[in-house]
Amino acid sequence: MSGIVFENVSKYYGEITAVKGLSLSVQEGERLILLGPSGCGKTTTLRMVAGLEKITSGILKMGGHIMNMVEPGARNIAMVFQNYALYPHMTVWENITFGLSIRKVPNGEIKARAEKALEILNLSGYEQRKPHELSGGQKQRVALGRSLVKQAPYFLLDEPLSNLDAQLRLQARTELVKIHELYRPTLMYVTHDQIEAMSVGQRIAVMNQGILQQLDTPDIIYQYPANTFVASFIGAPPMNLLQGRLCDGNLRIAGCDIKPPAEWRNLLASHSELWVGIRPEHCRLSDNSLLRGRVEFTELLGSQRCVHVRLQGDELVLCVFPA
Amino acid sequence: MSGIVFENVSKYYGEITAVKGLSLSVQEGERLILLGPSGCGKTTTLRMVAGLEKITSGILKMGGHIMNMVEPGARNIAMVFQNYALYPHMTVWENITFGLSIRKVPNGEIKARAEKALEILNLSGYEQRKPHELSGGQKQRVALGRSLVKQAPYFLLDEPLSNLDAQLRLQARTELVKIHELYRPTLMYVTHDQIEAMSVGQRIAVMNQGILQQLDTPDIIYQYPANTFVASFIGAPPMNLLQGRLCDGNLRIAGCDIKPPAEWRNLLASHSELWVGIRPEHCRLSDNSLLRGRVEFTELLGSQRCVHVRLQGDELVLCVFPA
Amino acid sequence: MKISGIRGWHWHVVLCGAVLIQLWPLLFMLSTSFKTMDEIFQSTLNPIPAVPVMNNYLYVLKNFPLVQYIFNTLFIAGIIAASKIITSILAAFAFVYYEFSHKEKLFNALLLTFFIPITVVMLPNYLLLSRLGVLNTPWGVILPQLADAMGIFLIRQAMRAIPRPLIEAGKLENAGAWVMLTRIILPLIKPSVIAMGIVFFINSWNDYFWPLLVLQDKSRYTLPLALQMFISAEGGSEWGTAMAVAVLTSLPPLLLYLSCQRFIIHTFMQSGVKG
Amino acid sequence: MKISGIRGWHWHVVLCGAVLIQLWPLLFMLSTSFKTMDEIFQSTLNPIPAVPVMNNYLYVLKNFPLVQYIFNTLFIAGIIAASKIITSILAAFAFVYYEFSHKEKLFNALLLTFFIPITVVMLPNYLLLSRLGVLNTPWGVILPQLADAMGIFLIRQAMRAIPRPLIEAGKLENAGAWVMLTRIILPLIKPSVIAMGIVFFINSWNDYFWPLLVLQDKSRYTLPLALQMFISAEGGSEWGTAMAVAVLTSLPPLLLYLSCQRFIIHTFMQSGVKG
Repeated sequence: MSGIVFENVSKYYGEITAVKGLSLSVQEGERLILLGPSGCGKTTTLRMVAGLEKITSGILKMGGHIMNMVEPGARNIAMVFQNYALYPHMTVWENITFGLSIRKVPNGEIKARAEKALEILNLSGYEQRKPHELSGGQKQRVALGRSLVKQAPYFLLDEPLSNLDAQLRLQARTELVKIHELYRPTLMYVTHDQIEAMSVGQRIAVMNQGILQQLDTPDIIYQYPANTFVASFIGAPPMNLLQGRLCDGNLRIAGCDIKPPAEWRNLLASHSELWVGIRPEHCRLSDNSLLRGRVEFTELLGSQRCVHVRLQGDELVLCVFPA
Repeated sequence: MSGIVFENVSKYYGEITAVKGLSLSVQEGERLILLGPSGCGKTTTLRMVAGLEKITSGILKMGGHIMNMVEPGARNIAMVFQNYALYPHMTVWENITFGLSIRKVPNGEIKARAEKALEILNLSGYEQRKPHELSGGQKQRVALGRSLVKQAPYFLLDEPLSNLDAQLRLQARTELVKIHELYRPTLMYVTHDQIEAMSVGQRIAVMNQGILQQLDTPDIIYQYPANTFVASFIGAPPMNLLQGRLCDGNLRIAGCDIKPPAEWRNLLASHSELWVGIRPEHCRLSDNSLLRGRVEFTELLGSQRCVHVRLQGDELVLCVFPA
Repeated sequence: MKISGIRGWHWHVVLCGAVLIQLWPLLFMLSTSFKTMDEIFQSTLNPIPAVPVMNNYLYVLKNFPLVQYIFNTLFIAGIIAASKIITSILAAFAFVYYEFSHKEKLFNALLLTFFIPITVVMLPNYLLLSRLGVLNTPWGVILPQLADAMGIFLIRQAMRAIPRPLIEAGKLENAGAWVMLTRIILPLIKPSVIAMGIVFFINSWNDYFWPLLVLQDKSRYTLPLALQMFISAEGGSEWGTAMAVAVLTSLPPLLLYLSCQRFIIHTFMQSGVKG
Repeated sequence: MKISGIRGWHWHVVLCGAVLIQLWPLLFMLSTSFKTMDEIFQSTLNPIPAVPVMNNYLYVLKNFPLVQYIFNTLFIAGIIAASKIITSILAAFAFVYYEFSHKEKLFNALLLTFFIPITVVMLPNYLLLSRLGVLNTPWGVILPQLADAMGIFLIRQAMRAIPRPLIEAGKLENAGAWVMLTRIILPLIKPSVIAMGIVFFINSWNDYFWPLLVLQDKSRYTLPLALQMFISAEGGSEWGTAMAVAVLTSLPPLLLYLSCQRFIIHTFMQSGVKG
């Protein structure tokens, strides 16, 4: 009963299109990631759910009710902002209990919920600190705590980890999933980081230029990207995209003719030119390979070595795992 | 003749130590990366080379001369700032030629150098644009161009790619290396991104809390980290660090006894407790393994699957490559 | 962020000179108030009295109802400062957080009032006050100064500088206007509000022109008026005494400013630095 | 960033009222200048003249050396505005980019001068000008106003808001102080400088108090003085004419403000918004 449904939702700022014809449904209790480059409309989408942006056209339903005109305060949403949005003049305790206190939740209840949240988040003992006395990771946890105590059925997060450094981000990612499992609110999570998306999300909605590109599990999105945008946005180093052309039943890629596998037959029947996508880790160097090229340079990136190969008219990156 | 040498250089801001006892030499024509978390002193180190920060104690030599008291303008340095520091009121052309024009380089020479730089950087045709009319990647290239035309023997870069999105950053990384190869200035490059460091750097200086932790090639730093900080900072997911204790000639890790390899004998002779570091990609799941634990959860991160295993009193992350 | 280290002392000399010129009236006032009448006429511009005398101050304290004037000034300046702060907060709140038609035009009209000459404002306001029958009372001074366009502008700027998510987080908690204003916005802009209150108070305390028009009865004079009266009554010859009154008049605002200086400067800095 | 949509119209009414009260003197001035003398006395506070008449304006243009006064005012306001801008830029440049001892103290002393009452400044400056023999000349009005603490403060704030790397990039090119100021800093703060110049000009144009003290000769009067003279000379009865002069006096600064409004407001905004 607490799913979120977008029906052909668009958002314009004057002439500028932020989100265009978005149809999407988030299941109750699911973790859905909105992933895309900056300016792709993912944050606008989240803010429309929160009621912080007016919807230009289309319908937004939450728990089966149309919410387009409902005030943010009446939507029963908990939200974590990118810069945490902690009140600098309030202590950790006041920050966490502020929402409950103005909603007139009984004092005993407030105390119980806040103490539990502080315990879960490992913040006990920090109740009287002001935000400027906290580290980045602690601020992030306070912001999480403020949302937790609300026990709202909807949980929105806008790049919640982008201000943490690499090590802390890894840790916070896992923590976040654990916390979601505790209450199982319907969770929407905005990020531009594909690793974060794959790690946290049960499903990922990839957006670009205001348009939904693909919505599926991390697995499927990585294995079967719906278009070249998704293919090159997900994965680092990105998928190699080589131009292929059908010649006498063979597929010509970078000057080499390859016999296409049987399952491509339908595809090849209707297209004579197409993009062939190959993940760097699915290539191997060998003396008698199908594609021929010259190794330009290699770079060692920790566990993998990237080899840059110049083919005829194209470049191919492949990853080798020395281990 | 254009190496950079730090001899026991320290920098204090009042009570705060930014850099402590740094001794480091950068070879002529080398690409050296300063890598570390935010606040580790890497940017301060770069700014001391530029003369933008006064050195509290120690000696800085450039090309064999002591530079401690030399004004920034007299050091013959080209620098790319983190936010590019393009002049918003000047066109691309004016930005690129500004430094040369106030140094009274002849007009013909200015024109030749600027045109060459614009060509190399693929900016021809953008001469009359103002910075606000450029994309992020173009701004970054203009900043690079401004430094290129100077043909300075020292080239400093302060997180030059941090404002680009993931795809562009990959591309800019390769471009940057190519450009360095053209002139081979002595290059110092500050970043907090370990992948960037390994990809661009010929050597990497890892810093933490103002102290140099390790200085070596990317390869050695990844394979043989000098201490636990370097071990856990480099590599994603980070190296597993497990506490080991010597028991009856065996090494006890997470409740399991392992016979140590012969080459550890010297080490084990002098230490009875130690950290054992294992890279996630060097672990394998098997039924009759040396360590025993329970798989808690797995996450698919594109080309690799991370498996989180709970051992007795420890956690182990291992990476499996499904390909 | 020094540009160059060596030539700094040039600037030092120039700036010290500039500041001294700006402060010259203050020095003159102070030194004259400690001079005998003879010395004032012999060495008017010499900043250091040969033998400092307290005569002028003693004379003033004996012959001058200082307490009465302080009370008059305090009453007027206090009410004006408090009222300007309250109206500025409410108007700024409406301008920043509510949508209504012609908002921009209304605001621009408000800014326009900065640039109306006082000579233009004088007459209509005087007429209105005379109709209301409050001439020659403190209320005549106070009434036209209950709101202040500059105050509205500056408080509005302070409110606009509050990061949006802090306001939005409040909206998600269904906080009403009153909770928003008192529990989120005002605590965040408190330093600006206090600094502005002090500035309003000092300006009202020092105000000369408008009280001069409105107040006729000497017992109702504010300090700057009393000072002026003093100078003209004695035919301009009693400078020493006049300057003693001037020192006593300037003392409260200067002390207030000096004691809150760090605070006021900090607030002004903040409001002026972007990024 | 609306807080709540429904109750907005409340604020609308309140703010419209507030703005109208602020603008009332302007309306009064305008309407009175088009009224006959009879009507002025019958319905003083009625904002709309029954039958608008041009008599007052015709009378003023015939009997009043308007061009002379405009020239006097323009001369004084122009020199003061230009000089304040130049001194503000130079002083701010020194305060921001040079290191020297007691810099903070000097700057604080400068800010102190905001709060010295004009009654205190009046007498010492008057004396000094009299010694210099420039009383009753435009230079007497101009000399004490060649620099402005507020100008220094605001230009300093604008300079401080320039991102450090832009300055540092210049230092790495070995740019000297003059190149730095003219080719990097001034282009970056140009909008602030122009807006401030306009404000200085309008304020000098409207200034009443100081020219009144210095200028005795009617042929040297500035417009606000001429206006005042007009009102008192005719015994206060010729309000219609007086208001016609007032309209003519206010016109240039108001037109200047209105034509550059977007620009001035933009600059003030910028300087006031942090983050």
